[in-house]
Amino acid sequence: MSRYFKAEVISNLTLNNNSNLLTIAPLQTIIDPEPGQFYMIDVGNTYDPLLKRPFSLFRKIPEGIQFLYRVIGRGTMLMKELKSREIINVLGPFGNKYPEPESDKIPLLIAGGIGIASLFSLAEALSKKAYILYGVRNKDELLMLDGLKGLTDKLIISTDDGSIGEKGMISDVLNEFLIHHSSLITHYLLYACGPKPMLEAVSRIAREKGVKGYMSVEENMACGVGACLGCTIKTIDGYKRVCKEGPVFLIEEIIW
Amino acid sequence: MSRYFKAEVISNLTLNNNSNLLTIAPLQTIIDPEPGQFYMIDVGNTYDPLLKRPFSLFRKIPEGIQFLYRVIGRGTMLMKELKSREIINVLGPFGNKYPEPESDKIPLLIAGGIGIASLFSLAEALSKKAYILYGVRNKDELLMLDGLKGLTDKLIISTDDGSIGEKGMISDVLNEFLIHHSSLITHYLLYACGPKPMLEAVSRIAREKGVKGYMSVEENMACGVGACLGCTIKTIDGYKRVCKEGPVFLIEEIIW
Amino acid sequence: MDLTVHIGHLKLKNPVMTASGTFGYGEEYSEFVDLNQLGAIVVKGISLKPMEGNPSPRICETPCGMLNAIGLQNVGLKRFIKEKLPYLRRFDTKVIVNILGNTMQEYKRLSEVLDGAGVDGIELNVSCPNVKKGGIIFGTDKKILARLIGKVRQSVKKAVLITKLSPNVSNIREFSKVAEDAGSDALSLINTIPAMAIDVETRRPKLANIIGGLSGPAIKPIAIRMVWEASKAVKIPVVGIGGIMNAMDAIEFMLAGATAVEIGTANFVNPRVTIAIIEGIEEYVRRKGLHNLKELTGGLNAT
Amino acid sequence: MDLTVHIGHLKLKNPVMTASGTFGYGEEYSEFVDLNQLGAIVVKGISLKPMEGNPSPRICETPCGMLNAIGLQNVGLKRFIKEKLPYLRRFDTKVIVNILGNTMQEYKRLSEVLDGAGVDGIELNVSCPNVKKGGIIFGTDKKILARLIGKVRQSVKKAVLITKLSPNVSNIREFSKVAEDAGSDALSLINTIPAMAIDVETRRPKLANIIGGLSGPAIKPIAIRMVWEASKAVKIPVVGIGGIMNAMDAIEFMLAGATAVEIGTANFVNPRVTIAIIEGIEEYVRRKGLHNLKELTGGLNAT
Ligand SMILES: Cc1cc2nc3c(=O)[nH]c(=O)nc-3n(C[C@H](O)[C@H](O)[C@H](O)COP(=O)(O)OP(=O)(O)OC[C@H]3O[C@@H](n4cnc5c(N)ncnc54)[C@H](O)[C@@H]3O)c2cc1C
Ligand SMILES: Cc1cc2nc3c(=O)[nH]c(=O)nc-3n(C[C@H](O)[C@H](O)[C@H](O)COP(=O)(O)OP(=O)(O)OC[C@H]3O[C@@H](n4cnc5c(N)ncnc54)[C@H](O)[C@@H]3O)c2cc1C
Ligand SMILES: Cc1cc2nc3c(=O)[nH]c(=O)nc-3n(C[C@H](O)[C@H](O)[C@H](O)COP(=O)(O)O)c2cc1C
Ligand SMILES: Cc1cc2nc3c(=O)[nH]c(=O)nc-3n(C[C@H](O)[C@H](O)[C@H](O)COP(=O)(O)O)c2cc1C
Ligand code: FES
Ligand code: FES
Repeated sequence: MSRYFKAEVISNLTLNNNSNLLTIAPLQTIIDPEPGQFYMIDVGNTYDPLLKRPFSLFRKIPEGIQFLYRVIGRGTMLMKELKSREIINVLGPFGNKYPEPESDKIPLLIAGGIGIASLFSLAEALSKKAYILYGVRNKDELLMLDGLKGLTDKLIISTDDGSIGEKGMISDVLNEFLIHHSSLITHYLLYACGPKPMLEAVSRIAREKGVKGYMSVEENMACGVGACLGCTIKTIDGYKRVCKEGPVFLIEEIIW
Repeated sequence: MSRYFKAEVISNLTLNNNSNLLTIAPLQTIIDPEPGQFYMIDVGNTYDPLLKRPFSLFRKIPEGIQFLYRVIGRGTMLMKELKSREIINVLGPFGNKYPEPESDKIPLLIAGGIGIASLFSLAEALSKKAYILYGVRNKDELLMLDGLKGLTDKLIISTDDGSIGEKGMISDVLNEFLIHHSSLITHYLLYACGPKPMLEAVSRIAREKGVKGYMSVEENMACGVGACLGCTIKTIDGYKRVCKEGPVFLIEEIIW
Repeated sequence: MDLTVHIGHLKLKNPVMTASGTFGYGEEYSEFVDLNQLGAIVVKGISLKPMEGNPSPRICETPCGMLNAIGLQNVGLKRFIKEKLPYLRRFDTKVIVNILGNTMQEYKRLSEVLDGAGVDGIELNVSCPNVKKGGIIFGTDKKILARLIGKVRQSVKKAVLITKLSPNVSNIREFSKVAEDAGSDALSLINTIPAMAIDVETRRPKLANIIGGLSGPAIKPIAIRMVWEASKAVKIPVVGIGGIMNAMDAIEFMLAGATAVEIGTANFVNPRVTIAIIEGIEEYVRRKGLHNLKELTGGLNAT
Repeated sequence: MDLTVHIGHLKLKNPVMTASGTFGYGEEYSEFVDLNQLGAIVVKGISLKPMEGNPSPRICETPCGMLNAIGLQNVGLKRFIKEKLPYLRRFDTKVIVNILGNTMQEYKRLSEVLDGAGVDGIELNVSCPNVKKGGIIFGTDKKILARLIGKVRQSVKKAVLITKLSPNVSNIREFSKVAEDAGSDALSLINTIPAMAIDVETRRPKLANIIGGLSGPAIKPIAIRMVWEASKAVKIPVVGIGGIMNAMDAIEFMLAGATAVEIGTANFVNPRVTIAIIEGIEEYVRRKGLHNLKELTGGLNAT
């Protein structure tokens, strides 16, 4: 069971104008991934692009592993071109995982945009217990809605343009939520994943309200195994590697 | 009618372990190519490889243009992966052409290996009149045999290992041929295309026997349009550009 | 939209020029590009006497780049003025001549004659890695460089004088300052970087000249860094060169400090790339709501 | 088959080493690579005191390459010897420590202690482009370089002393000669090339440090040229580094004059690449019917 394996592309579905769902079947037995962990994926077979790209586990299914990804640059554009039956090299699973909540906690999952990718499998593991706050730019960017509804009856959606759910940023929705449920505040445990600005906002809110929790952060990565020191973020104990000590960190340890 | 056009890949057939036949359909009206001319073809859509690759016109057919190519390096390996319906950028036709023989001449086409690619369409144009001397390493490397038989009843084949036709190099076959037909020597007109060593040998023989003729030569190319001066060969009048003054040169003007 | 830029007293309708040696004498690409649309055409390096250049192979490909050792094959000053210049003059674009000499005298003579012939600009090639004498030695010794530019300066009256710096130095700032102080109207960089490739099967160098100059996307990050350092060291305009394949690359150079750019190797990949880059810059300027290109040059937010 | 090579008095079972900073302290890749099979492991640059390194982003990708500005984050000399060295010692491979100081004293102290600790080799990093003081300034001034190496030489008794040269010089031959004369047992080159990239949408540099070091296939042709020039200028062995992605690249460096090679960025693309390269060299040596690697080093047929 190696963390460097070849996998066959089963499918690479276009979900909307900028998001895809990639399903791969490892050609050998692999290590079971945990929610929050990630893989390094070959997006092409030339030296341009050169480096593998990191993607969170979206779902582990019987056929293999799934990734939910947004096309934002050269690598993901090539990734979009992956055809079924192509063989790709994959590294992983890497990184820590989302710690399980103590029994007395109420998990609040806060996803911004493609951040839903890494929180989805956590929601699956938490089986119904979790609130899911999910913010996107607009209706069209909403991913896996049915799936999410199946995972919780406490799904709150927001869009920047109000095209569906509440209008505004998901961090504001979180703020409102905590104000309305202030009595239970010590029981909530946050799990956040999304773009930097959103994570910053969530950190601020968490500090103000004194709510504990975790967030999965992103940095450009080269090796994924802790060797290049390229993916560090500043924490209260100095720089830490997102690929090794992370990608999941305690909200209060991150210095923005 | 531009010499820079997009074309759709119709088919990309594997003929043997190292040769392919690529058929493309230009998406716009193009300039009619002449035997001996070549095109610059995109082998991929990243910067690695960066440059287009030069390939001779193999055949102009109603559906489009055909190229016969050997897989020898990174670019042609990627070219081998081209799938039908893919769109590629193509430059050409470039270079001069094989001049037509005067009516009193008997054309002798001498092809070494993939050199048959550029001589095939010449043979078509000469309609039956030509002798074709075609040398390959072994039986398996022989390409377009039926097609050639249809183009001439004077086809002489040689293989290094004698697995088909005469045993030995095609240049030796040429030498023998000229010795046996010495009476007609002044009537023969050579058209040669193939690897450098073969072309050198043919030049030597042509000089010795005082036979006139042409050869199509190769050099690494960047632009294909005469701008970079990267593809020059030494001639009796100094360096000349293979892509512009060539690829077809008088045998006697080339300095090896 | 206004894409004009100024290189010294020379006004270009847009910042996109062709890089010397990659666009022939213009004619070769006229079939693909309306030359009137180019900011300027920088022609193949010209020497006093015609040069026949290096033996083949002269070029080979490398990862995201290529090596060349053309050896400055060119028709020489006389034939250039007689045969090539008149053709270029028929177009509404600026003509900049890249020159290379073996001695200071040759550089002086070349610039004198070309200035007299009314070319719009002279680009001093003190950085050609592919010729035995001259070229790069002028570009890697500050004192010699200063004297060379000083000499040429006297004989260049009308044309704008651009010094094309060698990337093959430890401190590009110092050489930029030297070139400015010696009287250059502008700097252009980078030229190709001395490099080499070997065919492991034949054990032979891939270039007959053994060493050639590396160009293409591979060198862009090095070029961006040097343009940034150079433009901070001098007040004269800097022309950015090196691996520009599209409009975003060109804009990257301008943000780093370039006033204009030269497109080289990319012409081989796409003969119409210069036009595509001009259109791409226009689109970017519109999208970002900029008024002119001054808002781009040196616009890197490095704080 | 015999793939052994000698770097000074140090005997390697094969010429394939890992490049400093790209293989951590060995442990990070032990899951993918049997460290016993490597010719040597060159560990991340060590300084006297721990260094926390640069802010993020520290890396970004470029055409056929990448930029890094790690800023020499490392555990410092003490913790390296206490925590990292013992682990590496468990394997049957040579351990070479890359060191960087802000002053000559620091370099001297580092090499003294490491030599005492019994490391097999010390690689003087005089070419790190990513730290304010020290590093590259030692590598781009001949007099300072000579004095530095002379000082360190005195304190290195058992370990082999390798000087890792900066590519950021006009004349690598001169610096190679200086390093040889000053007492280096071997040279290694090249380090990354100072470079830069800008995000045109945000106008911000892609690295927080603005400038970083370029590595990967993009720089291979430059590295091959420098290894070729350096190896012709000195008698001591040269270790080739720069964009080696496979066995053919490694052999290209050896034909250019390298006795051994270091693999860097390629480890990120394929964590098992070092083993693949060793096997590929073996296959090549067998196919070509060579008896040992001496027949490869400098075997370029340049005539
Ligand atoms: C641990 C981890 C898990 C991730 N999981 C997912 C996921 O499940 N789904 C998904 O869509 N994306 C995920 N990402 C982000 C994804 O890796 C990047 O979007 C991708 O690498 C961009 O590659 P590109 O070549 O298309 O973009 P590039 O051309 O490389 O860059 C385009 C833009 O993307 C930015 N970028 C590049 N790499 C990263 C990165 N690692 N993180 C953030 N921005 C980056 C660049 O700075 C640039 O602005 C994850 C990142 C990390 C570190
Ligand atoms: C005018 C012209 C017409 C050609 N017509 C044909 C054709 O019809 N069919 C065909 O199979 N090939 C033809 N070639 C050769 C073809 O261009 C090369 O085989 C191809 O470019 C190799 O690309 P690569 O990336 O696979 O090889 P690379 O990885 O680029 O190089 C692999 C090997 O091929 C050699 N090589 C690279 N470019 C050339 C070149 N231009 N000529 C010769 N050797 C080269 C390299 O030196 C190296 O040894 C022609 C070449 C020219 C100049
Ligand atoms: C084939 C070729 C020929 C060149 N000839 C010259 C020349 O004659 N004079 C010169 O100053 N630069 C010459 N150059 C360098 C280019 O002008 C340019 O500086 C370099 O290629 C980097 O730009 P690029 O990466 O866009 O190609 C040449 C480059 C190439 C590829
Ligand atoms: C992420 C990273 C960190 C590096 N750290 C060091 C270092 O600490 N000391 C050093 O001498 N070189 C360092 N280097 C340079 C490499 O050792 C090597 O010289 C360079 O990357 C070129 O080789 P490559 O193209 O195979 O990567 C580093 C390179 C990278 C990519
Ligand atoms: S990606 Fe290399 S240390 Fe994290
Ligand atoms: S390939 Fe550029 S001149 Fe012939």
